[in-house]
Amino acid sequence: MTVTDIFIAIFSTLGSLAILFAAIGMVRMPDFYLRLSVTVKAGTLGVGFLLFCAAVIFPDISVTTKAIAIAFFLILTAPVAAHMIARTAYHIGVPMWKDTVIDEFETEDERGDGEE
Amino acid sequence: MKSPILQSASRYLLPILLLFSVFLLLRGHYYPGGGFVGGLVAAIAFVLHSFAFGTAESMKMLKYKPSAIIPVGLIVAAIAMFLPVLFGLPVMTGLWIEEPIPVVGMIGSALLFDIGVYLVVIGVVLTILFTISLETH
Amino acid sequence: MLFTILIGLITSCLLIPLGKYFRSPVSVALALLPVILFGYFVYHIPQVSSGETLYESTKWVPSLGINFDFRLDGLSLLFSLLITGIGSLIFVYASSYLKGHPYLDRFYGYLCLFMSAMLGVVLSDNILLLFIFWELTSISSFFLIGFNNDSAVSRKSALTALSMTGLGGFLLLAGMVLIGEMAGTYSIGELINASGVITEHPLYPLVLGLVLMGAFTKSAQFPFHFWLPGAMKAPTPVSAYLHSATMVKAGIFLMARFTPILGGTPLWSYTLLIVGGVTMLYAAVHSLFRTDLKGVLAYSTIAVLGVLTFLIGLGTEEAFIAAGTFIIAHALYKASLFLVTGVIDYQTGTRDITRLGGLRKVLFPVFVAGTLAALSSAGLPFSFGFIGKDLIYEATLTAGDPLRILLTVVAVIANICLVAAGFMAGIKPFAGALPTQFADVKMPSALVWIPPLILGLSGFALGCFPDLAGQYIVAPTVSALTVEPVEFTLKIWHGFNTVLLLSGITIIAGTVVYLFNKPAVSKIAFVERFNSYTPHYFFQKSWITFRRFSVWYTGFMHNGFLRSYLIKIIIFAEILLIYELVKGGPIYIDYGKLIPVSVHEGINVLILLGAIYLTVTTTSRLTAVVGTSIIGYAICLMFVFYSAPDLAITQFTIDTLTVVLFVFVLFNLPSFLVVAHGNRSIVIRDALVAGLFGILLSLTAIKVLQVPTVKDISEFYGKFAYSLAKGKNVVNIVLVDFRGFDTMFEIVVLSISAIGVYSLIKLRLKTSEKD
Amino acid sequence: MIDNHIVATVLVHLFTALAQLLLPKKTVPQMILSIAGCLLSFLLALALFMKVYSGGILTMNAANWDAPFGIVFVADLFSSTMVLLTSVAALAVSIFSAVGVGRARMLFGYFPIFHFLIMGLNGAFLTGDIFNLYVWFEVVIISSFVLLTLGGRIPQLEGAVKYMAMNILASMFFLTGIGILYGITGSLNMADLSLKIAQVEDRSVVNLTAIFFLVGFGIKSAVFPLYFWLPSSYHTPPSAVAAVFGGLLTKLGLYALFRCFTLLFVPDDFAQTVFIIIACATILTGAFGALIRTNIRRVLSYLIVCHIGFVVGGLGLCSKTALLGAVFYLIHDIIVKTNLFLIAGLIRQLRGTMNMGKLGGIYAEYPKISLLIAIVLFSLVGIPPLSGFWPKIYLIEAALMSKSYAFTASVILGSFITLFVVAKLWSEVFWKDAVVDEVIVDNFKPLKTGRKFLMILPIGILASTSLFIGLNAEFIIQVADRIANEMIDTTPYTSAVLGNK
Amino acid sequence: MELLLVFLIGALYASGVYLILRRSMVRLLLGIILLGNGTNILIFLLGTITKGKPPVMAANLEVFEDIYADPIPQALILTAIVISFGLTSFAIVLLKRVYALLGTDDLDTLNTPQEEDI
Amino acid sequence: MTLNLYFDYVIFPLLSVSAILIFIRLFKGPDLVDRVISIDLIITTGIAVITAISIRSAQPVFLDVAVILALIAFLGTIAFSFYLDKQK
Amino acid sequence: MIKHLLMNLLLSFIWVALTGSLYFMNFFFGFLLGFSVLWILNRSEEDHRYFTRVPQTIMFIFFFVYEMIVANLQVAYDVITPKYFFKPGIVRYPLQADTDVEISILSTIISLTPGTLILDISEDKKWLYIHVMYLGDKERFIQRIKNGFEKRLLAILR
Ligand code: NA
Ligand code: NA
Repeated sequence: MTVTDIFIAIFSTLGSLAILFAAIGMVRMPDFYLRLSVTVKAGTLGVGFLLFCAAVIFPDISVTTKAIAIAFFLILTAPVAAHMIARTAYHIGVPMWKDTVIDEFETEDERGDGEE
Repeated sequence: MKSPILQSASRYLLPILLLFSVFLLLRGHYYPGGGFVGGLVAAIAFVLHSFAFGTAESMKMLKYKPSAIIPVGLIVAAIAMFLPVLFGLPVMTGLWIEEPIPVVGMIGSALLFDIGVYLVVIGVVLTILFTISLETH
Repeated sequence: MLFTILIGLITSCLLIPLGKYFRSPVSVALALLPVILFGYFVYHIPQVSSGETLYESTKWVPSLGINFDFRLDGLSLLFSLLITGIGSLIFVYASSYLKGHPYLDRFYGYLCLFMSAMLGVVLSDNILLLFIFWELTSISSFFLIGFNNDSAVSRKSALTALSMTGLGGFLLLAGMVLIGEMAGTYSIGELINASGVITEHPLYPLVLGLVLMGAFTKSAQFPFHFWLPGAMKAPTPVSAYLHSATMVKAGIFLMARFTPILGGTPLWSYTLLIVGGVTMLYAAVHSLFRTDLKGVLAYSTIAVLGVLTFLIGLGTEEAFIAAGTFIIAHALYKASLFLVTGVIDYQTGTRDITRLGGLRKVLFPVFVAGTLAALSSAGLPFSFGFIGKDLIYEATLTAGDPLRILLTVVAVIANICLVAAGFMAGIKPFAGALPTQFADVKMPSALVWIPPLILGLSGFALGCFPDLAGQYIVAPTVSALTVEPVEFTLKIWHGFNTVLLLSGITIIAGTVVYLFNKPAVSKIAFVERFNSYTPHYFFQKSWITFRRFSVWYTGFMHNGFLRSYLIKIIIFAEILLIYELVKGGPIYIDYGKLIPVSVHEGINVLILLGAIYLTVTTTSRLTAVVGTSIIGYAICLMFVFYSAPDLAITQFTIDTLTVVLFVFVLFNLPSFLVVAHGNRSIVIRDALVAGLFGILLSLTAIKVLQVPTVKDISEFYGKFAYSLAKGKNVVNIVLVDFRGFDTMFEIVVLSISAIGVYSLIKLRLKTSEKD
Repeated sequence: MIDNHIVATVLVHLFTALAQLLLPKKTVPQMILSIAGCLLSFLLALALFMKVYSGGILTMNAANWDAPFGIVFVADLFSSTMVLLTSVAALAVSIFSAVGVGRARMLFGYFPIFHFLIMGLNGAFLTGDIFNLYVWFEVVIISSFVLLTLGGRIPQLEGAVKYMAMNILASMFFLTGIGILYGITGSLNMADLSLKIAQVEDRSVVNLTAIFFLVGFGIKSAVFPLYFWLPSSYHTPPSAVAAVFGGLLTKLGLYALFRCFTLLFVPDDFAQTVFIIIACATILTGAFGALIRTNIRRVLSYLIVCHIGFVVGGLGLCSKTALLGAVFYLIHDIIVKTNLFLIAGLIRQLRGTMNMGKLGGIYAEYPKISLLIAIVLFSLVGIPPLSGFWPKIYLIEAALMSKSYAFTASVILGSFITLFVVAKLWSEVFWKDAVVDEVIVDNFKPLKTGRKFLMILPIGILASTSLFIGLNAEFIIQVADRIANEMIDTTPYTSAVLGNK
Repeated sequence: MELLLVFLIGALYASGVYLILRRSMVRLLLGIILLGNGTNILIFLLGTITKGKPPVMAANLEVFEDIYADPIPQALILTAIVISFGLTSFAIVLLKRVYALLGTDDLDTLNTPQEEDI
Repeated sequence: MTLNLYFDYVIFPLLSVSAILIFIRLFKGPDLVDRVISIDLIITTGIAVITAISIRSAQPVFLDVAVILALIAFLGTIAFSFYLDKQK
Repeated sequence: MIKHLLMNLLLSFIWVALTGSLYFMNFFFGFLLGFSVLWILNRSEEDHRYFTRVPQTIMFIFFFVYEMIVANLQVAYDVITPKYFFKPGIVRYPLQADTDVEISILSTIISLTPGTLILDISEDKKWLYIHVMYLGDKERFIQRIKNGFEKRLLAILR
């Protein structure tokens, strides 16, 4: 194994682990919002690591730009999606974990100037 | 369900997706992509826009009815198909300009055909989705 | 000869545009057509009677051996003369009888068509050509019987007649095709030579059955006779023409035509004898129980048809002579009786025998015609009927059969009834006192009473000079049947012998029966008690049962439930697949050729299976959509595993769009698939059927995997993708170049579906908008 | 040989449809374009037919790739005959549509879709590539979905759901068959497949493949027990549409069935038995259904099913005579069935209903139209010498020759029921007096003479075609005979496509 | 791997068939989609599968040097996917219209009695 | 140990296990939104797998697939949230 | 500022052309080289924004990655240990950013950082509703965002 290989092995492992954590979080987290919170980031991070490996292993600028593009697109879209689904979940009343400490959104809603 | 975050996201995603779709279209002959996928991605760009701003808004932005794109695309593709007949060749035969052109590569009737496909796919997807969406919402 | 047929066809076609000029009494001019034809055939009598057969041929469909091949031998001539001769009188009669009828032109059109068809039947020298005209007679008679189409009974009779003769026709066709198959020809001349081949063929009974079915249905033999009385709903000229002289005789003609081909075997003889005998007895007795003049005539006609069948079945020369003579005699007197009946009906407004009487006082010429016909029908000396009857008895007596006594007795009984029936129809309405309501009955136009009078008179003319008919017409007819020249003379007087005795008995007994058998409504009631034992009833019942079965079957198969259709289709496919898989023997798998499984591929399949399970079992629409979308994404991943990036991209984008589509559509539907829970046993059944289908598909796939694959085409693509098609993504090259045509029309498919979606959603027809 | 003429009919319809798509709001130009396109395509089809009839099989390698590498179009006598018949039917329907289809439907793409449908049919008949055939099938299916639902009435949609489900299932079977076929031969070109399939050692795999084609095309041809979609849907669309469907759609299935089972798979004894059983059951099913229905179009739908049995039986008997008869029947049936559905439309125009119980009095009011219709009706029955008669001789002959008495009996019974049903239809619809307590909605009388003419003309065209077929049977027999020869000896086909490789 | 895919194909076909035999029109649609997927994978499998060798030439090559996956099944499936998208979208909209008109997606109710025929 | 083997025995199994775990969530729900975010994460994992395959098979072409996935995967999520929002 | 960016890119391309190798690292090196050259050349100009913002951006990215890794580790730890440590809540966060671009970038960043997730934004775009995993003290959380991401971001964008 060359140095690059070891480098790649490490980063790909990190990436995979990040995704594994996201997956575990997905299963283990007690409510929807917490699951969402975990997954978006860890998933993106994991993919980011793997993309970094790809960029390193292929000596080609097109691959590198592609890897950047993927990461960029993920960073661009994932939070938007998360925001949309979270908002909807909240609107349709997906319950929060019993230990939730504060919900300022709800009070906002009650004030009546929430959306719609 | 207007979300400012989605709206501003779609504002920069729309050009990116469109650009990307053209990219897919042009390089289809060499790499994965082509008219279909390109068209689908372009359509998705507008679908996203309609999610963010409402379909009526997207229609306004398009100016033309998406269904009007369909015959245009079909005609482009049909011309690409029919062109060789004028040269005494069987329909659909690939015609090529001798010299490759930078970025795109070889230019030929295949590309024209792919452009037709691209337009048709955009037209079709948008017609279907926008029609349903306008009727329902 | 072709022109004799064409001229009628052309006339009937011309009557469509020119009909309006023939709705007036001018229509009598159309009688010129049969008159000319009659003249044509008369002109040929000497030639034919000298033993010559005239042939004519025009190419039409040589591949099938069907050409306009015509022959004019004795048999054809006999029938041609009847068709055109009686036809002439009918044409004249009808122009007056149906005077002022708004559709007189149509009537003549059908009549011309019918006459041509009949001529075609009798002149054809090719059995398939004969069949063509045979069917045309059925169709044209359908229009004639149903001519009074505003009457429901009329329509029903026409339908029944067409059904019976039509069914017989199709069977006849099969029989003829089979004959052609056996003998290698459809030409009658050649078939007569090949007669032995056919009669000795193992399928001869089948052929015989098929052909005779055709003949029996057409000539109203028991048990298919019932359509004929019904067909009396037609205008009287039609009854006179079709049901006495021509169409029903087509069946007789057919049997005669086929005598030299199929005849001469015991099977042939016994079948005809039995059917003919039963028919004549059954119908003759039946005729006595009718009160409707036309009913009486119809049944007596059936009886006569039975007699003719019977005679042809006898198969002796004497029988043929009798048949030939009797055909002429019957045609003359029966047509006359029908026409007389028509006049009575027309002038008095009734055909009920119980109410009719004394009409000789007001309708004298008609009375003469009727009486002449009745006497001929009774077989009084100096009538042609007398000759006919004598010949019948002679034929039965000389049959040489052990059954000849029985046959003779049968003939006598039948004839007795026929005498009575003839009197009932021809004399009864004119005899006795004139009921007051008929006192002011007017004499009809001469055009109406002259034709029956001519017919009646010619019956007696021929009765006085029988050999005129015998030598010139009957003899050639008989030789057409026996295929050798025959010599005989028809004489009025044979001396005192058994035949004369039988004739005397017949006439006396018939007169007695006539005098004592008072037609009455009570008798009809009596007969009706046996209705449920009649063939007609049997056929009706069978038809009703058949219809019921059709209703049940159609409802069972096509019950309106999509899933029931789908499961039938699937089970059908499964049966075939199981058969082939079982027949194909055990399935081997070459494990060495398989690609090893990687973890991620295995897990991917596992997820796919899980997603399938989720999709199938969930009760929430949305979850089902989630499931399918996961399936799509997993498949996309699979495409990446197995080197198909283009597919992966397409699958993914399309899958995403499908989700969007579903989401757009589904949200105003209730979210739960409540209707999904059906009967548990149905669910199990469906699951078994579906599971079996999956297993069969898997087994098929395994079998196919064992077949070594050829890759020369894809290698060609790889080799020339860049050099010739100037690209490096071979899939895309295939799509836009090698197989660009697929793509071109695939986008057409997409476009159509978009237009469809658009119109489906936008187009709302108002109820007022018609197609 | 480069011969773009082969696809000319396809292209004409394509460009006609495209031109119409560019004029979405202009119905009159669409109409004119449609009739002109159909006329042109008819002339081209006629020319193609003549060319093939006199000069033998023609091929065209699309995109200039030699077979089997590209998609090849083949005009043999069978395909060019089918194209010609399609063109005749299309021309008639196109003219009829001008009056028979409402403006609302025209505004929503009736004409372009109609032309796409015809284009699809022509393409399907002409292609020599099995996957390309699939694409054409899909063009036809999707067009027929759209035409079926155009207008969106409830019965239409109900029919469409069933139609759609079963036709998609059929496509699934077909596509599965193609997949397997590619798996065992690595080819898609039908001529090439014909040679390669013959070389496959494991015959049971070939037979399995054949089953998928049998079921797939069987559904499309509406044979027993796969026919359900047809009587579920054909009574729902506008008559012009029903005419195309009735005349042509199932025939495409039959065409494909014949192509596949003569060129690719030669039926073994089992397959022949299956075909015969299917044929008999189909005839009976259709006959039973037609007997008990009272709506004209439902009756006609079942009659379609019934008569498909005749044709399939010809395939099952698989002798030359049988194939000849089947092909002749196919030729006859396309013209007559198209016409009958047009007639149903005309009747509806005359009376506002297609229910036999409510109809009546047409003969009294429109005697000449009625007689014209009578010709068509009796052609259907096969009253000699009209067109339906001739093929029956061959079919019965072939059935008797191969001792297939069940099929003979079915043909006779089927013909008889057809006769009965048609006679009853005539008596109920034309003879019977108009039903007293029914309000007659005669939409025909108020039409302008020109429009009346446009409605009658196509029926007349098709009726005269029927008459031509019947009276000039010798010519049709010659054609059918050569087609049957093509089916039995496929060497000319394969060598025309592959060049003598 | 092939056997696993064979199993998967069986499962897809079986579940597709099971779903089209249900009363719900949504399930009918899902069944059709599953059958379509099953067919696609079948074509893919029977056209032989190859790992990691897409039929795309590297930028510096003009012919393939290595083995590559068969492009034909891929092209066929691609066409099939797109076509079934067209059909599916039409079918979905049909479902929508039926639901709008009849208020149900129960296929068993799609039986307008014959008497209502025109 | 080569990089390929490392990928086969470590990276792919890790990602596969993740996919299974996410799928369990997808199966369990309980709400539709849980399923939706499971899909989202499965796609993200898919992108990771594609990247890994691209590295493992030395075929950068597969990254093109990943680009598309990254760019449009979120549309499904948005569609679902749109649906739920409208349905309410 | 755009002028400088373009110039810088041009210089990188020239470098790549000169060295003849379109390798990413090479391009990056060229970019750095070009940046320093430009910086040196333009020290006297008034508009220094470009030259301050590039390092700022880079610093910001590093800060973001750092935050992300730390938070990820925290969450990861929480995920794999049996007991839950988090105290989730939804916080109403007053926005300083006011343009669309600012808000989107900020919310993207907040969402991408583990432990926080944008739920919604108020109609008037003055408030963000943030779902927080570890909500010790609400005010402290708000301050952390305000002085952390938002401040740095606005510094770059404005
Ligand atoms: Na924990
Ligand atoms: Na965050």
